[in-house]
Amino acid sequence: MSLVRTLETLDRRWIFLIVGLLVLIPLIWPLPLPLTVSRRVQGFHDAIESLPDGSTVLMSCDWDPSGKPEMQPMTRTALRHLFSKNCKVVVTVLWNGGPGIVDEQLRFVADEMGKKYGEDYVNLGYKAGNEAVMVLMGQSIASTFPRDIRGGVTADYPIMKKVRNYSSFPLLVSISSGYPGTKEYVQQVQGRFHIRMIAGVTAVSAPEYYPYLQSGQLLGLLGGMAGAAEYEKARGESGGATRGMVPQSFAHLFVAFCILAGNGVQWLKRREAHA
Amino acid sequence: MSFHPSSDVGVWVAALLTLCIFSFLYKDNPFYKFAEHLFVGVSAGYYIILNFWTVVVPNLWEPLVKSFSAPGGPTAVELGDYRIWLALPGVLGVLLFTRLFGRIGWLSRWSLAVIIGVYAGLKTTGFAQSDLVSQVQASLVPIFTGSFWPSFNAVLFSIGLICSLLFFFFSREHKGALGGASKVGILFLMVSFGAGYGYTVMSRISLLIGRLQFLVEDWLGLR
Amino acid sequence: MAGSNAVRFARRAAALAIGIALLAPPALAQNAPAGPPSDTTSAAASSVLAAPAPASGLTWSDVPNDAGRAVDLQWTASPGEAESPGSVTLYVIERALLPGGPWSEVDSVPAGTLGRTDGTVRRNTDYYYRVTAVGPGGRTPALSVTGPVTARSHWFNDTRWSVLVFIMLFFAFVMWFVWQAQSGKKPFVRRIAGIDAIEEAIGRATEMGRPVLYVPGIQDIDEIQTVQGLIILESVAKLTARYQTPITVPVAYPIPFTIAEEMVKSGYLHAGRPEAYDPNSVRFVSPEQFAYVAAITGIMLRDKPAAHIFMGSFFAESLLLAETGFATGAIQVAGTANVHQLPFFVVACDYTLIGEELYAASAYLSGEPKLVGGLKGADLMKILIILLVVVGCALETAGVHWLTEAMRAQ
Amino acid sequence: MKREFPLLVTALIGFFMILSFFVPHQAVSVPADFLQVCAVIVVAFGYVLGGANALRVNFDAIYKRQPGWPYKIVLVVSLLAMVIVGAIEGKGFQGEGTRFTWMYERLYSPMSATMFALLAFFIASAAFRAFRIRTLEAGLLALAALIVMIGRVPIGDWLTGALPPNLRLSAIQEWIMDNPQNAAKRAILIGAALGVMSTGLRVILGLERSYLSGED
Repeated sequence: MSLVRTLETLDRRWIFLIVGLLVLIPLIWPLPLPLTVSRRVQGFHDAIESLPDGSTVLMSCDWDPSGKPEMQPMTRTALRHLFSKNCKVVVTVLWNGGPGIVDEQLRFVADEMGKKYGEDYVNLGYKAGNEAVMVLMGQSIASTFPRDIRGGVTADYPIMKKVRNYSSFPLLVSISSGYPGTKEYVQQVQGRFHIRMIAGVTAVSAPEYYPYLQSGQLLGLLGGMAGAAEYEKARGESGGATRGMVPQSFAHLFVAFCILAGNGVQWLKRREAHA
Repeated sequence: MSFHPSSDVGVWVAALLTLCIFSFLYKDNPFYKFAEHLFVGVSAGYYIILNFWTVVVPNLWEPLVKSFSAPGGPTAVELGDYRIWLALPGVLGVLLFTRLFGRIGWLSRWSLAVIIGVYAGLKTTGFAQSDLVSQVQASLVPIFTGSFWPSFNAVLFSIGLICSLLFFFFSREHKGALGGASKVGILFLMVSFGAGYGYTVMSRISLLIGRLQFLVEDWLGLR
Repeated sequence: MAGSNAVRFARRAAALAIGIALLAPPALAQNAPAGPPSDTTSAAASSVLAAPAPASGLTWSDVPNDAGRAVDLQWTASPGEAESPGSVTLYVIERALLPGGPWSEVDSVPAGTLGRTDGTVRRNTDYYYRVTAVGPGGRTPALSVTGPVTARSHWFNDTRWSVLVFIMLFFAFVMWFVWQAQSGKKPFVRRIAGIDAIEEAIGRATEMGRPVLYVPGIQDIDEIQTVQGLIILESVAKLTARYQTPITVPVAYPIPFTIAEEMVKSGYLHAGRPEAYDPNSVRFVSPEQFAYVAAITGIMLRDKPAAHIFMGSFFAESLLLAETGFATGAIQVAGTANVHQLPFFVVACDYTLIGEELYAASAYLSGEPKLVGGLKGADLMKILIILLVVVGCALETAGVHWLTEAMRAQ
Repeated sequence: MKREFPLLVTALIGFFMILSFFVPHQAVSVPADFLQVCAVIVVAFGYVLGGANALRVNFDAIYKRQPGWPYKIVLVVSLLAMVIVGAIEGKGFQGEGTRFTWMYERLYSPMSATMFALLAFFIASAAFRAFRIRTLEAGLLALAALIVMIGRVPIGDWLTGALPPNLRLSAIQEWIMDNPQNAAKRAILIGAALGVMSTGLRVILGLERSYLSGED
């Protein structure tokens, strides 16, 4: 059976095995690779860095466990960055599956940096309604989120004393992996309440937001795990995203090889058919 | 290279379910079907409880009940505090359940009418401002800015934008100049699809990295 | 236009402020420094530091384009800030209903900020404001009181002219074409190549005597692409009925399922062969993404249809469908407006309808006035946008910015 | 009456919401705010209905012993377990260490993540088996995909380390993203915006009947 025949009818489970190994091995034996911080990631970093210390920021974490590998590193690094400038963070979650895993990140970083719930950060949890919730928050956040994720009354928390609506925030950080998320915040909030905005998104949705970067609606963007790793490097940290970049690199090389090999096989087959 | 698997039964449950779903790669099997149906059941139950405790109670039930004892009584309505008026969305919400019983299912149209009306309005103005006007406004850029590269990029950007728009033009046959422009437009579109493909590969691979990181680090404790 | 009347406002308000200052009784200026309670040790230190010099020149302007609930306040820094830095740590904005009335603190800003928006005012009520400079040496209220300050509600947000013009223009175009389509004179819509590809795929399936698989997308009826997918299904069903080729239509949601059945039935009716309609050609599968995909790939591998047509809204499952379909060697035609899924269809299918082409195909095939109207209206808008871009870029290159500024929407 | 009146209500609400974008006056902004509060509550009821519907459909399937009904029992039992535990926990159901959070962290979260991780494998096999470069367009797509895929990960710069910085793969990839890709994406955004606006217009003119079809 000619090589072309075997390659063409290759059982795809061999490819699955190779992908699995290519990701597994670098996880066990990590290999440092050079990272360069791109312009859009620097824009994200500088937008937070330029905040006056101690200001209160709105961070909407609209993602759920299906986006965890890309979203968790971004959320943690951004929280560390804000807490290091002892900014106060108000968190909202507009994704059904998100509140639990977002609260986990908040507790993890807050315990690590000794931040107090209700004073330095508050998690207002989930609200249904997508765009409607975003516009309602423009009127009043406490009446849109009467209770926080722990069931307490939102207005009673000290951090909420000076927070009324978007005008109380110098910056909106949108960490999102789809609908509702960054696009809806640009449409319903950034343009309408003219608040400065940056975003951390999954790689699959990143190309969608480049027109917003060029028009200045977004001041910075983290795209996928690579964006998260560059942001960790810009902050001088090395978290989950940086560790993930090695297997990411190998897997990308393999997929590129598959594209070329697949077409090589077809080209050989056509040549064999003519010969 | 130490190997000390986790002692938390929860991690074991999560790891076994992860392997059940990965077993679909070999072939569709009872383990996968079990995990898939468990997932659909758990997420459906989770959605019910989440929306009940975080929206129906704090945004409808509590303000409604509190409005009777609050100063000014249930009719003292003002922005952000709608008191007795909240009964309206409450009724509309309950009407949705008539869809479960075929005959009176048409009553749910009133609830759908409100949702479709509100979101049609919000999306129309949201898309009009940020995806139409702001995008066109941001495309008005000086073509020749002195230095070579920015001017080249500006010219390329304008040509790409105009030709891609012409590709989606359906009022005239794509012949002659219009045909040429739409051919150029499809090339720009293909570059953007290629970029989309590359970024999608990154997203999917990182999902796998996340799961294997969980299995290797949290479950098996390989360090 | 908006800028000029704000300036007029500010000038008139400033004149008023000075007027009040002359009348205000001098007693206001020396109220006791009610600084933060300091314990004995710092009391000695604070007596050394002089009380900060007062801020002055407080002017206000009603925030435009709102429902009269916010007022902008501006003031000039207390001279203390420049002469002895650190003597002023923050400015406290105080508000009262009467010029000398009980003062309540509205907001406090760190030294160096010279403006603040008070968003807690009630509309059409008169307020009086003063800024108090606060420092280690105590508090010194401003010498003058500004007021009466009243916030008005506005009927039109004049920074959104451009959005209004675009929406009105587009709606006018669409309604004009819908009216034209309804009154019999059908506006011209070009036949896109995708429709020929669909017919060719069905023709090939007929030659090989194999069924056609039609997938109308994974979303419910509230997604416009599902509606378009079902419209195209009707035309496909007409062809398969005429060529007597079996068709299989797996559907994910109940409502699209009932519509798909009606579409296929009317297809066979149009072809004059209502009796040949096979009731289980349209099958309800499940809304769960991966279960739906597993069912479809099962049909692909078992029934081996020769033509796969995917028309509608698809997400991550587009990859699985296109790959399995490709491996069976069937001719595949796809169409979706979900841009992030187009790359996978483009590389794996024989022909792909890109984004709005799906819209154009359903408008062309159905001739439905509201669809044709929407399409033609969008075409006219695109011409307008291209002209705007050309003219705008030319103006910008010449350094003229009024068009860009006019279009800026807040 | 059953169809015309809801359509009229939808049209009025849609028009009113567009008006509220342009008119900040309280006579328009307060009712618009109230309509959004209604939308939030009704959408939440929609999700509760979705869960209840899943329960009913699967009870039906079990009762009629449809194929694969034992798995449907797993679905129904897990759904009821989640609802009962959540109901008992009360308002603090998402607090740290509650049984509901345990089920979320140990059942929902891993399965939701793994379900999509499968795609990583399929994307590789699709790249090998179903990525045909037959035309100029597909070739351009492949070229852009390869540059972006390799340029976006550190190994891209490692491979092209010898070149000057702005010729390295990551710089080329960034140029592609900021320029040609951006122009085409903006055209797609504009096209999509016009599509959504024409749907909005149909709702306001009462021509959008899709949600009424199905039951009479």
